Amino acid sequence: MNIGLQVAMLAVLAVAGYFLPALFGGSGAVYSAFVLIAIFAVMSYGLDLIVSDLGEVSLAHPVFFAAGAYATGIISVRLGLGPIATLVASIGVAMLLAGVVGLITLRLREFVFSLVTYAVSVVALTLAENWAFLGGSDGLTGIPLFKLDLGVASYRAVTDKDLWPVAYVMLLGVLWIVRAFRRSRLGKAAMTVHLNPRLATMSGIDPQRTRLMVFLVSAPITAAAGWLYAYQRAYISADVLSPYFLILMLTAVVIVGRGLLFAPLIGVALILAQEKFMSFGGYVDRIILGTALILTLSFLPGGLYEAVRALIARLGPAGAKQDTQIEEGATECR
Amino acid sequence: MSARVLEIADLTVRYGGNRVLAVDGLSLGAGEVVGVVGANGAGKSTLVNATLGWSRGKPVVSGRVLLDGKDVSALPTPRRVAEGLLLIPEGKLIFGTMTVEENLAEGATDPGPDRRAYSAEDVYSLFPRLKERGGHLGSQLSGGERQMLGIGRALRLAPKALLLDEPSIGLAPKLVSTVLHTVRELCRDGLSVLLVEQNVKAAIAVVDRMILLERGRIVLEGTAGEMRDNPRIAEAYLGTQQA
Amino acid sequence: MNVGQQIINGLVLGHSFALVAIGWTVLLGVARLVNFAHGQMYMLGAFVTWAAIAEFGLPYALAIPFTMLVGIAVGFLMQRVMLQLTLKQDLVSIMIVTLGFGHVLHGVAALVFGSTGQILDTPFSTRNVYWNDLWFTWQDVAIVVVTILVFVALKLVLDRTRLGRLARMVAEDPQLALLAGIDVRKVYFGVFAFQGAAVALAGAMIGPRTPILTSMGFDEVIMTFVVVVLGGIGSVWGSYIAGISLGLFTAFFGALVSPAYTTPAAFLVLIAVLVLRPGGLAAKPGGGH
Amino acid sequence: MTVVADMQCGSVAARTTPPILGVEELGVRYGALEALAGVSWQVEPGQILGIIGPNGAGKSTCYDAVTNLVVRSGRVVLDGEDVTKVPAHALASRGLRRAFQQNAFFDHLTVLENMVAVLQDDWGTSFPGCIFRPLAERRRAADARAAAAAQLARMRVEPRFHDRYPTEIPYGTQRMLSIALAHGGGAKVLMLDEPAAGLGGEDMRALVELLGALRDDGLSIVVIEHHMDLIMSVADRIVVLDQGRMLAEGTPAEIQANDAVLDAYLGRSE
Amino acid sequence: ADDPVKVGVIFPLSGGAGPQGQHISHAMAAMAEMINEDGGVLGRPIELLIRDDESTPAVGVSRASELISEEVSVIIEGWNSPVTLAMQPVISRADILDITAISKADPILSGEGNPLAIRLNSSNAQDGTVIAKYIADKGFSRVAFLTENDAYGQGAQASIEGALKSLGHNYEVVAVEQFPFDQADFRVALTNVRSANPEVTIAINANEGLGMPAIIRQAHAVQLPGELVAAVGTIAPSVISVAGPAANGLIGADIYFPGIEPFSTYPANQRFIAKTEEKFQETPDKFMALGALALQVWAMAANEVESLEKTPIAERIRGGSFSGTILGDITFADNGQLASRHYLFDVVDEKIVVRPGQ
Ligand SMILES: Nc1ncnc2c1ncn2[C@@H]1O[C@H](COP(=O)(O)OP(=O)(O)OP(=O)(O)O)[C@@H](O)[C@H]1O
Ligand SMILES: Nc1ncnc2c1ncn2[C@@H]1O[C@H](COP(=O)(O)OP(=O)(O)OP(=O)(O)O)[C@@H](O)[C@H]1O
Ligand SMILES: [Mg+2]
Ligand SMILES: [Mg+2]
Repeated sequence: MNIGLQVAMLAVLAVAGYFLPALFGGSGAVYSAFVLIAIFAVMSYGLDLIVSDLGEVSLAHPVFFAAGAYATGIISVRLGLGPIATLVASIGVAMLLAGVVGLITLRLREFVFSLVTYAVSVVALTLAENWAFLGGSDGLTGIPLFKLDLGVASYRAVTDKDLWPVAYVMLLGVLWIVRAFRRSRLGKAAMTVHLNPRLATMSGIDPQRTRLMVFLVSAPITAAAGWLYAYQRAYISADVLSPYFLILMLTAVVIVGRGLLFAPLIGVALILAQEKFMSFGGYVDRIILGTALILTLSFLPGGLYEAVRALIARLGPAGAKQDTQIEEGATECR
Repeated sequence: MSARVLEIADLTVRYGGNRVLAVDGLSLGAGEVVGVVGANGAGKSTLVNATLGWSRGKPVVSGRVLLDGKDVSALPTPRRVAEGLLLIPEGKLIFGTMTVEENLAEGATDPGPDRRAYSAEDVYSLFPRLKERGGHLGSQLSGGERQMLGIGRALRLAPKALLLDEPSIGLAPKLVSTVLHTVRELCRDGLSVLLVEQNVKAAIAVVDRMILLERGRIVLEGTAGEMRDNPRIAEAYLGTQQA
Repeated sequence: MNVGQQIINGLVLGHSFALVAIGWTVLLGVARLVNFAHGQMYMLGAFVTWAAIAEFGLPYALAIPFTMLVGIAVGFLMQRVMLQLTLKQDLVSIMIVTLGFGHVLHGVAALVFGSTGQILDTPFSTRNVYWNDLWFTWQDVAIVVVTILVFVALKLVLDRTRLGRLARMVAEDPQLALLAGIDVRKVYFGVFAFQGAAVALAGAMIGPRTPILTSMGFDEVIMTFVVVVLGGIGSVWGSYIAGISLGLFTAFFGALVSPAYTTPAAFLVLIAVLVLRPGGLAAKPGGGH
Repeated sequence: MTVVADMQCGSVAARTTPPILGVEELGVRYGALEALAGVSWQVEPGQILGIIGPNGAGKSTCYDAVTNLVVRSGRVVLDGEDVTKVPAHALASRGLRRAFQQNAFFDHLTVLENMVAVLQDDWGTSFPGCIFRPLAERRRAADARAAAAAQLARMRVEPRFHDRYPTEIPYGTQRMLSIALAHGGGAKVLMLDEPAAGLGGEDMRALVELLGALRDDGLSIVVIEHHMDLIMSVADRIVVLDQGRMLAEGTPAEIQANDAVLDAYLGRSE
Repeated sequence: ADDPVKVGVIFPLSGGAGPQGQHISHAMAAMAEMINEDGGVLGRPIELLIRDDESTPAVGVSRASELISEEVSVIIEGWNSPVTLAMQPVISRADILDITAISKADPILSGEGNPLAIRLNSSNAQDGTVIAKYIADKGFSRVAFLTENDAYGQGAQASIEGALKSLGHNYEVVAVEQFPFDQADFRVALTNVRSANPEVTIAINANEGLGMPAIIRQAHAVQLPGELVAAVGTIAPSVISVAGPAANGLIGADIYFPGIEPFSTYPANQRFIAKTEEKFQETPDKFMALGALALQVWAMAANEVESLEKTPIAERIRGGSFSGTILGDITFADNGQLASRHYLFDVVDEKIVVRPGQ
């Protein structure tokens, strides 16, 4: 396929995506679901870079999400600044925090890395709940509406329907950034450091610097989600640091398949669809989410994506042969 | 010839869609050393791994393996090991996070009268170098020290048949012959050895019989003497090395 | 400040931390596995003991082994599901899967046991000992004694028998362990079963100190992290020492500063230690025991 | 022949062509073990230096010391520049590259992707570049693949293996891939650690050819090897290590005649 | 025949506060039945749509948007303050009436999230007075606080101390121990309190399932000197049933008791209790009563202004009075806060006994 055609198809897809909520009926609930999907997907993409590319499980990402949300809340409430300023501030604060977390965890790997990032989350949670500057346990109220003044025109988002274009543009932007990251020198370096640090070092890659840089790219993405979330909810409290968001992110990142561009987006969409439209109450939802996580990771190493592909392949004659071998192979290591 | 300790029949191995091994029959008598030679990728490692039902990849294996006349092909790897079928694999063959002593600590639980279980002291007297480094971690050993430790580890488990995958890799020239002659010595006690070697020149000096694998099939088989005289072997495997 | 009483508080807390952590220490140090559902398994231990006593009328002495059996069963089940991941040593997936297990266990426990607080009273927990201005319960004594017994027994087993060595061989390279004649699955099941039994025992012993809720487990697993890492990953004695130290730290930090900030303070200590010594405090070079 | 123990520092300076890589008085300790002490050698442009010695002599440790992967004493000079303090990752761009004794790959990338990954310095696009100039990036990525394929072909990794994973290809090819990855986009000095280990027949001949070809391109190579036929036929000079110290240095012929080397390493039976 | 009027209800139905949330929804169902028996609202029956906020603001907000798209006429919500604060702007922007039943945080009435806020549970400021008065009356001068370390706990302590000062009572705070919401082991804190030898210890802990019963039991076990007084509204019957005999001697205060004068004399309350007991075999507690009261007040106001519109109903309630509710005759302040009257009680034989003559 030539480039022109590909670009055209991408453009059509991007435009079509914008009208998806309308296609689903366009009610307020549908728009708020789509806005949330976009926000949480963006939040998850930040973590995706760490999990899929750097090969570590960061449990500190709720902190970056919260950093974006709190920065937005505080600056818009106390200084009365608009969305552009708050976005810049969110990204700045997140990068600062990411720098600190990145430096602390520079030499840590695997489970110790996860543990320390988790510690960062717990410390942040306590801080958010107790520091009056951040609103304490009551949180920050009175976050103003999303209002963009562009000189000639101004854009004011009252409902989630009004917020959708913003959320959608942010989502597209982040998708583009993630794709670019994976194709860039930095993305490749992250992957090599993950797969074989010694060889990477001798190929001229500084593993510690790479890890730090990936953190610095990842955190602002998650923080941008926090930025829009603050406007969408008009209220921010320490609950953005709760395990709910952490599990949501992690599940979204791994459930469809690691390292696939659209996987976190689809993951978030699946989870929110279940929660919003097929909820069985808090406990059963918990069991469903947990079980989905367990089963996909344990039995579908490639995520749902691989499973669906294998299923499609099984239906076609060519794929059937390949599949039996995978199964026989799996019984091998006894 | 003495009783057959190990028999392999109709062994085939596939990776993905490719058949990488198809051995119709191969047997090993008591106290016999059989060499397996062949180019890189001929399937030598695949042959010995499949005999143990073991692999680091995901192959599909079929065929029969008989140990002392008993069919072990349905047994999982650890059970075959317990029966006295041992493999020292190519590459990583010792535990890096454990000391030399710990690597040698695990012995056969109940080998029975017909199998000799080597004690750690026996191993140290075979390889004095290991004794010097007894308290060091496996990961701190040099390549050659690892080979010695790997062989020692296998001996502790009282093998009936020992499958050795390229033991001379990474060994200093002086040690290659030491190791191979040690293997030869071991057979005095009735141990049977299947020795995979690239270093044909060194191997041919210690084997009773030798087979040549090409693209997963046995294409030549004969006593050490026959093979040495075979022009095909001389040209492909002894030629350059004798230069 | 009543220093004597705070030392008692700290020692009892410390032994509790150590007892909760011991399963993890073995899991991580010996088999290089992690289990983020540890806290929920602790919760389950407390509730199963409670149910055994309150619902089935078992005496406490029988409720404990019953609980441990349930713990073993849960550990076994988890390991069964994750077997492919453990054989592949896919630590990233294992972390996430066990997080999922914690989620599921919490949901199931809440459905089965309800979400109201319960009191797990035992023959020991209701008997107080007052001595001058010092106070403790017989349950506290039992916790200390059981913890010491478990640690000593474990140390003996790991040092004197081949079990510890087998597990470490499997942990390093399951495939190579197969060639050493080790039934790798059995070892993995065994380690997980031990972890399940140990944490269930912890639930049965420590649960009686406070009301129990199905939503608990979070704090326990946090403290477990700290103990395991400070103790030098996988070191049995290290965990014991780290547990006691953390208990005393908790008591004195609570007494002198504020109980409100104990957890973050413990974590800050942990972060500081890790940044200075990435291997933890007790770890010798090469991770010796 | 020079017996190293008698060798003066002055003799280093006396050489005519300046060495491309020289190490002076390298020392490494692992706890109580003195793994390396007082090791000095140098390679001249377009030469192959062999390092041999018994197992555990400290050959691989010597590489780790040169590439700053262990704490060590001594000096390393690369192309006239003192690189003793340069961190390991910065050596590649200065032209010093190495392979490892065990095969080292990025396991979950295909062979071609492995090669592309180590060519990023020359062919990669920066992150902003990827965001703002996607078309340019696409062209460069295509060029990178072509360059990687060419480089692999040069290193005798056939195109039919390019889309396989490294663990799936034949062992001999894996060794070649290791060398290709170590060499990357180019180097002044390439350090190989037992490249012939496990190779035989055809593959061995291919390796000899490759080493020759690389040298003819002006590359300096340091090779650790236990394969005497190989090392004696390709090396210009040979250094012998034993128990962390230099036992001898000289031309292959000199080494083969050296009594100390025969005793410690080669054995006298053959 | 008419379409029912939809009423949205959002409380935690799972998690630590789940049981209480479920009880509240039961009480509201009983109240809805009472209202429907009396002819409903504007002649239409009411129908409750009950949702679980899982004590999580994010979930609460989703549930609120769900109910908004179901076109409910009013949303009655609020157990946790952060959940209420998170839902307020969402409900307010959708122009739907929002009544908060329990959540205590002060910003709920600030007008930032909802300019027409209404809240039934007593505020911290109201609660402080009754405890302060008790301390002053008893002449206690050595006072210790065990305070939950969040806005609620600190607010409650501040209001008690404020009230003590305005009463001119001379006292000394001998110990203040703060702890996180989910703490269950108070031995370290209680050791400190005991060493300080207080005449009265005030426990401020809204964690009814865990923290409060734990404090009661552990205070009993360490033989804490002096009296133990619980902050207003923290001693539900469920707390006592978990704490067991250790609760005897505890002193508390609250704004509603089902079977005690004057509540037992209100006909609406009698009917409400009978209905709840008949339908759910549960005797209403304060929380249940407040939930039902919210529904009752809304129905009264809507019927009076003959509209389901947000603004007229809210304006009727804020600053207005109602008679014949399950809490008798009640009045709302202009900011939407229900004026409440507190009653001191003791725990005797694991039962709440209200002090006579208040
Ligand atoms: N994991 C795997 N996946 C796919 N193919 C494999 C895998 N392992 C080995 N093969 C293929 O099987 C064939 C035989 O490999 P094997 O390792 O047995 O050869 P060998 O004779 O031992 O070679 P060497 O001398 O290099 O060790 C090779 O063509 C190789 O590419
Ligand atoms: N990390 C380490 N800690 C302690 N000792 C080590 C470490 N690495 C290597 N050693 C020891 O240092 C000595 C030199 O090892 P090295 O790997 O350099 O040997 P080598 O010459 O490369 O041997 P081979 O030819 O067998 O590969 C050996 O005795 C080895 O056990
Ligand atoms: Mg092989
Ligand atoms: Mg070496």
